[in-house]
Amino acid sequence: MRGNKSRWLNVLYFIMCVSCLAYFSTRLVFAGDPSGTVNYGADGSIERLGYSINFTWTLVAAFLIFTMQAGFAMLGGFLQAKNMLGYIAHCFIDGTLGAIVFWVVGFALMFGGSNAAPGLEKGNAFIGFSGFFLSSGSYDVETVMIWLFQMVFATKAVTIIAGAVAERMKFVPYLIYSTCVCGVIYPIYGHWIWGGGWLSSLPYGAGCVDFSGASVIHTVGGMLALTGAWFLGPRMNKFNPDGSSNAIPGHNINLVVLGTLFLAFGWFAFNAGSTLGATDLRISVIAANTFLGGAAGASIIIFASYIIFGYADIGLSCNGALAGLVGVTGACAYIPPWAAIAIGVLSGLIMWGTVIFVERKLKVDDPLGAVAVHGANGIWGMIAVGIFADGTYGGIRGCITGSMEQLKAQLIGALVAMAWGLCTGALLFWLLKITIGLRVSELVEYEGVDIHLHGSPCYPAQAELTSQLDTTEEE
Amino acid sequence: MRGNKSRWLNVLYFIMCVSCLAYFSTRLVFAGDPSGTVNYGADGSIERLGYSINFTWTLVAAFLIFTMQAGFAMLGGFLQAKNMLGYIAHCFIDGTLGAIVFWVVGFALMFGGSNAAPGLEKGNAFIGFSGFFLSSGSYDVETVMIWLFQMVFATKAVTIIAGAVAERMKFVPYLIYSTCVCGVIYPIYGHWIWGGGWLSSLPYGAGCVDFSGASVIHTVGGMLALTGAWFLGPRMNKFNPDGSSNAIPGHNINLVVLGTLFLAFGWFAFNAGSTLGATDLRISVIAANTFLGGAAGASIIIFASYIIFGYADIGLSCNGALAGLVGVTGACAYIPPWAAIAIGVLSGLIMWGTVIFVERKLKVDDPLGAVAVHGANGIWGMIAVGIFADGTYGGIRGCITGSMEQLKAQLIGALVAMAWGLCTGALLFWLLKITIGLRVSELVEYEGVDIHLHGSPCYPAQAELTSQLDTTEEE
Amino acid sequence: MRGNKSRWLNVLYFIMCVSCLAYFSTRLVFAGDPSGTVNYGADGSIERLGYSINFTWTLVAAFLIFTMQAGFAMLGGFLQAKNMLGYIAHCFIDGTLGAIVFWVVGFALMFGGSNAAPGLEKGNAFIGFSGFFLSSGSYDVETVMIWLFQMVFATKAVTIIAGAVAERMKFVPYLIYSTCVCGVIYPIYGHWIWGGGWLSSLPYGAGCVDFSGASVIHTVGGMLALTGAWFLGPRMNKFNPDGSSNAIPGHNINLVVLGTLFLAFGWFAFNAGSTLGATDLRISVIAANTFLGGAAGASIIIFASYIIFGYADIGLSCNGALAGLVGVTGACAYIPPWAAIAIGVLSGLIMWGTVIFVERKLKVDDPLGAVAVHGANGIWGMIAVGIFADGTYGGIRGCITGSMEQLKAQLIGALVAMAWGLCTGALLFWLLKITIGLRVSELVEYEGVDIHLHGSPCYPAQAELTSQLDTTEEE
Amino acid sequence: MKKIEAIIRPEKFDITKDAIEDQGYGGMSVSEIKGHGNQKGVSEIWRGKRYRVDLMPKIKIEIVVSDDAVEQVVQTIIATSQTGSIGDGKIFVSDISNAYRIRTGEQDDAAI
Amino acid sequence: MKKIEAIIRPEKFDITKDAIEDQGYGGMSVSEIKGHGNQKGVSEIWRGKRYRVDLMPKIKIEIVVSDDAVEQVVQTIIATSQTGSIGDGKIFVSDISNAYRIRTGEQDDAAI
Amino acid sequence: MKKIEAIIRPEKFDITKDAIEDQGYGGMSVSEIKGHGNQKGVSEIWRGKRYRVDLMPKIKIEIVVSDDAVEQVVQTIIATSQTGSIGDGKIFVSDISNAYRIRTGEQDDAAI
Ligand SMILES: Nc1ncnc2c1ncn2[C@@H]1O[C@H](COP(=O)(O)OP(=O)(O)O)[C@@H](O)[C@H]1O
Ligand SMILES: Nc1ncnc2c1ncn2[C@@H]1O[C@H](COP(=O)(O)OP(=O)(O)O)[C@@H](O)[C@H]1O
Ligand SMILES: Nc1ncnc2c1ncn2[C@@H]1O[C@H](COP(=O)(O)OP(=O)(O)O)[C@@H](O)[C@H]1O
Repeated sequence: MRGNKSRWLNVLYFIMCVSCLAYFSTRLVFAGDPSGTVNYGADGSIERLGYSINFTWTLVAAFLIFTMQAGFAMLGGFLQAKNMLGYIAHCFIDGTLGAIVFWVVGFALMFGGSNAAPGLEKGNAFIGFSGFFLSSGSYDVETVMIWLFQMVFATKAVTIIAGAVAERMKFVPYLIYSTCVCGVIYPIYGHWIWGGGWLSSLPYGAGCVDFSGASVIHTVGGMLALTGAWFLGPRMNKFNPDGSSNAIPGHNINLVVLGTLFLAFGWFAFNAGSTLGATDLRISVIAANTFLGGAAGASIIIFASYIIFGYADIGLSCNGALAGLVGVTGACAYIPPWAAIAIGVLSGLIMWGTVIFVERKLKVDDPLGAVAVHGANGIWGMIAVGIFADGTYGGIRGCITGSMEQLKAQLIGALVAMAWGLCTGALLFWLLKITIGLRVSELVEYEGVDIHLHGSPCYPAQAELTSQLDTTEEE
Repeated sequence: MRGNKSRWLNVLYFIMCVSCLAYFSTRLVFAGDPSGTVNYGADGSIERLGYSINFTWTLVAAFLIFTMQAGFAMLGGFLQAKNMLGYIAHCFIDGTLGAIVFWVVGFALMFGGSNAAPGLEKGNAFIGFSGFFLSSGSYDVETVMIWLFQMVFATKAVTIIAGAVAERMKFVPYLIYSTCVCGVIYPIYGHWIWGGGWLSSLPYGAGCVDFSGASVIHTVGGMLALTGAWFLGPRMNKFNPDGSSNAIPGHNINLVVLGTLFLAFGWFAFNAGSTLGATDLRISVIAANTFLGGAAGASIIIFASYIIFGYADIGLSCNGALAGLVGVTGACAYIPPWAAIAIGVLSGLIMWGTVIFVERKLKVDDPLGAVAVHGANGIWGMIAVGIFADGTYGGIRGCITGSMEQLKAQLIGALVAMAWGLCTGALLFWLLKITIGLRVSELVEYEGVDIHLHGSPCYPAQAELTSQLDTTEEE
Repeated sequence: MRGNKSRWLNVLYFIMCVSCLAYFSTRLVFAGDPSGTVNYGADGSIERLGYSINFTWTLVAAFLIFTMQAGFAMLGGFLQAKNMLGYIAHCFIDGTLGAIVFWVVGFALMFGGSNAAPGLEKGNAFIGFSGFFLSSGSYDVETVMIWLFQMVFATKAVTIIAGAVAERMKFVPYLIYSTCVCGVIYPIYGHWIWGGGWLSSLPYGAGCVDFSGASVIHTVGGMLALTGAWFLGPRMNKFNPDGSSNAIPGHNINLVVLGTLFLAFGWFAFNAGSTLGATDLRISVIAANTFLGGAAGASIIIFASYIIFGYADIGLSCNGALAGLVGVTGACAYIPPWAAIAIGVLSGLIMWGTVIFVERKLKVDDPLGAVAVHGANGIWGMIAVGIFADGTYGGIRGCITGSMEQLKAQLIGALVAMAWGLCTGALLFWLLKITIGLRVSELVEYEGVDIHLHGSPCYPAQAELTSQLDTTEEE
Repeated sequence: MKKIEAIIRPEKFDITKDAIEDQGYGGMSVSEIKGHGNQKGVSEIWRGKRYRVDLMPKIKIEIVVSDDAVEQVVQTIIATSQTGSIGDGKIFVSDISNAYRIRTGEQDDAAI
Repeated sequence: MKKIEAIIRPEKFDITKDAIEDQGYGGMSVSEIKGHGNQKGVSEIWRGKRYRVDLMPKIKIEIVVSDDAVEQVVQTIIATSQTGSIGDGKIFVSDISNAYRIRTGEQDDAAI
Repeated sequence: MKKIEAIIRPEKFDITKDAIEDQGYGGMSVSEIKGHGNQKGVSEIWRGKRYRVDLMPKIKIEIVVSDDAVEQVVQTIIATSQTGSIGDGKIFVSDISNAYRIRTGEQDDAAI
């Protein structure tokens, strides 16, 4: 009964995927001349050795970034135990199904035409269209390497939204939404900035610059999260009839702290890896700035919450750390360490302000603070490039060097990201809402999505009592 | 009273170990000319630089693979809380004691005669016999590096079995079994494939090829797991008198998802590191294939379980991801991405089929699904090489290029692995069963192995009530 | 009411920090000629390529070491659930605020005058004084890289002490203590050994040698932990009036095992990274020795506890693993594998002995065993260099080569570390005790520091009952 | 004095509690239990296998009131926590021979 | 009507529950408690130190039945959950003055 | 026989239990409950937001004793667990019509 309609939609969706895969696969088997093998060890030129160092660096960075998926899953400690499985299922699906979607279509839309690697020749300033399925020309070690690095980025962007729609979203709409974001929405904006698109060639400063995703990942992700949470509506009991809101405590702050630490760990590679090369020694400054930004964001919240509440609020401070990390993501390569700290401190405060703003003014319920952490700080991160870049790297010069040009480019980039995220998000969630519906029934929400959508509580009871439960097999 | 006999066996076992170590150690102190120092930084040749890049790559890969030990421990979320400590104790011991055993004897049996590094000269097609204790000739930076890389592989192989015998095995037999697998059973088969043994020089195709352990680790491990679970018998209440079986829910699915993510993380390094070199740029294709295989395995189970049950079963989907990862382990270097997806999808389905087969037909109780995930998919992974290898790497050509030769070599390799695993496993567990016994008493099983074998529950009660418990010191 | 005084102290402390930062920041903005950009990819010399390999190695090592912060946090499974948040808050703050403190002052005191990188010119044999804020001259990719690597070391050292003072310390004194250790106490001793200070040029053997921190991190940290635990006094109910002590079980041994595994993972990078270069191929021996030491420490405790208690005590065995890792930290580069095992076995036993000694003789309550694991084994690790170094690396020759010189230098280093740790620790904790007080009130201790200092339990109740709790917003 | 033990659905606890408090009976003790009456249980899945859970979580509220208040409290509980489907729960009433308030040592009705 | 409170070993809960149900008394409420009677507790170790746990986990079953069924239920429980060693538990029987079924509002014996 | 149900502060459980045992009443059953009497609850914060928790954790001790021991046990509990501030708890006494020791099948006072 429950979810029967969605079940068939799922079947449909699944058959569609499979047949589309099958069609292409057959074509691929017979694709000519796969060029997937290069070994630079045998041949001794310095260029090739330098190339393989950079190659390895990017690959290792991709591996390390992957641990962020675990970090995101751990943030679920902020949620109620009865919905935990639903949230980590979303994270898990974003990371697995998302990889396949990005392989099929996302990568081609994003990097086609960028000429970043073999097989990515076709594309224009608005969209790319080569590299689908990593087939024929793009079945090359370099292209595959870049795909892997970009894939872990893309799946992170999708996962941001999982936190905002947690505890109340239906399963099939989430699948569809996740596919669309990873396959279309994220890659198109990404193309504009990183794939050789129009934003990167704005006539101000060095064009719109986003070192490792302040706008591409965080602003777009945060805006999608906002629309998602908006269309879904608040969780049961979140807002009182008089408009005031209630705290809905999570179940495991320890897990949140660990998740934040693993995210910070991945973030090192996330930012430093974005040079795509280890011979670019700026990586040390990038890594140090990344961490200082996060540390500053965390520290300011510790102090602020202690002064305001008399308690050092660790959960909020974890959000502060993430806010700081998001805040320096765009600028980390272009700034000196002291600027990273300044950005981090402001990020922490912006995060807290936005949490209050979203809840009190917008009346939107964002359980994990995705809008505050990623959305608001993504925008701030873009602006920060225009302010703090000191001109020592890549020639990017912000206000502190006396030039306002770069700031203009950054503001345009940030505004376009906001507009893109809000518009596509609104369209997508509105379509889903009027067709199959977004939200689980009240009963499901009351009893938790875990047992209703995933068939089992996340933490099946194991006390003396229930381990004795008479369990009988059926069908 | 309880376990007094085993205690003395343990003492005996311990004294044996110590005296054997002491004997060799004294010899080692006086071993001549340790050659353990090389620094390639000072001398500037390109070959040496290339060498140190590859050296570092393999070492870093070994570090990352080590996190899989934590991943395996987390899979214990599938078990009942009362036996959790018993399982993670096994994982922990496999990783620590196993390293020592592999240092003493396993490495020498596996790589002696391979000439892969200094000090590994002696050995024949069936067994190696040099490199014990990494002493004299094998105390060399290169040999030690390979040892470290192989050690993390070996300890993973042993840990596979821990999942199948969980919740009911005695402690001392586990110690003995773990020592034997890590010291003898695994290395000997490994020698045949990787140590220059007879399987690698079969006269079909390129000889039996196993890129990073589909047969060596997963098939052998899975078969040992099957014999172990068979000889131990099912857990209490698993099967009803009428032959039907019951579900025994675990205690923490969140932990399982995290474990799967950490395993996937380690798997990147596991497979890509197996090139033993970063100048071999195929590493990017390997890493991408690895992940796509896992992603496909996870996704197919999400869809299938949703269609069949109306629930997206996340626990099973984690198993699907692992199945996909195991499935591509053998072939990851030789195939294009689309083939990795095909292999992953089939792996997921094979896993589910095997879970049902093992439980319904064999009536064997395998709590973590080690047989289905590792055993069945290890075999499938070997066969997949023979089917999907596209000839772009190492000259390995599978059926899709029109040649059946490689498939023959792979089938022989897989069959030998099965036979080896089943025979040695049966012998070992049978010997243990008739001598000291394999299984804990019924009372211990009822109350959980944690308090009986390890003296403490894994999660000592901490609610308001029990933190007030009057605890008094004794002896 | 509660903590109002501390709150204002905190405000004061905060204002002080901010104004000091602001003062310097303004100076920094106008600092001339930042030299923070170098790209060795474009220029093809072998030296530069070799340099960038080593650069990358150290940076990646720093990333991996960072996961130890998560590992330390997980050790909190040894504590009571009601104080878990307090402990992980300490770990989290050590890692974030500590980074900022080390950036402001610690790094300059430690490496000023070492000339290890640009901008570190000023300093003498006792203290360094250049490199504050990584500003002007020290805003260089190499200096920043070394800062990052040393920063993760420093924050680990501070975190050691968190375990000894857990479950009963006030928040503001912890902040102050953490700042002092990270900013002054640790860097000064570190300068003596690693920053070109007097201990490294002792006239015995090769001077006092500490490969990756047996004395700098572990001995000093362990001694500070001892003084901290001493001045705080034991936890409520720890000791009975008759002097006997009670066990206070923790809440999650699984978490402890995972933490130990993540610490071991980080330790690979911790020790092998200390070469600061991957072209120094000794890294493989270092990594292997590191792990063998830990494995030996864990195994010996498994056997010993099984023989003594009839139980394999996994919690204690995790401590054994850490003890082994600490024990080989000083010597890992200079010894052959068999010596690592010998050191590890002894470390495990020393750890257990010290646990008993600290509790029974000193009557000090050290909840996580920081003194036993880090303090005692740090000292043993220093001595081990003098005993087991075999002369194959760096020319360090211990007793087994027949020379007693090195042992003298090591003993001096260890004694100085003890004296420094005990004296500064006693001074610091005594000052804190007589001014703002160290210890929470009895009520807070009874009900747990989590709800009193951090405003929330670490695991907010989530059973069916409490998720229904009527939660109403206030203020 | 009587003790009223009401076993109700967890999802009804909130409004039931509020309703009781609105009538001025502040004191209550609440605990989690599992149980079944005529209820059949629900099915869950574990790694691809369906199984039946036949004890359902419930909330037990215990309120001690003076004899004349019993009826009112019982009717309030029935009114607020009834859904009309199986699993709604039971209320049991029993005698209490004495009550004490620990804080003051008061006895009997004064103590409730 | 009487309430039967049986405090039994957790490991006997399964068969006791089945035995009671076989006799047709479906309704019951179950909770976890800790307790001790003449039982001495067990020893556990914590990081190399032995300590004593003196409250043992037990299961409390509460069943309300009509007066004439009491003896049968009590004997069933004793028969199924007796092991003969210390720690087997206790059964207490007390009066219930009234019972209500929330779903229908029925009272007394009809409600059980 | 009477059943004494004492609802006390968790932090007083330890000494209360010891005091009762010192007087020779070994058997007891203990469980965790939540409740409120005249107590107002405490405030916690969740990610920068204060909220009120109005059911406080308590420990419920159930002891069945023979009629003449009731007063002594009740007074012991009051003496040891009184702090004088709100939240100290309540004690309820009720009749038990029969008791059985499962191990031996003994009945009535012999079974306690
Ligand atoms: N006879 C009984 N004795 C004790 N508890 C009971 C009894 N009958 C029912 N309960 C409790 O009441 C809960 C609800 O029972 P329910 O299935 O709603 O009864 P009904 O179907 O008769 O309305 C059960 O889960 C159980 O905890
Ligand atoms: N007088 C009592 N009042 C309340 N509960 C009791 C009493 N005596 C025993 N119990 C409960 O019964 C359980 C089992 O007691 P047990 O040790 O088996 O008693 P005995 O040794 O007298 O058979 C205890 O754990 C406790 O929960
Ligand atoms: N009338 C009652 N019925 C059931 N339990 C009660 C009642 N009154 C109080 N309690 C229980 O006693 C506990 C302590 O109450 P408390 O606030 O100390 O009462 P008082 O302020 O009257 O002394 C409460 O948490 C609740 O569990």
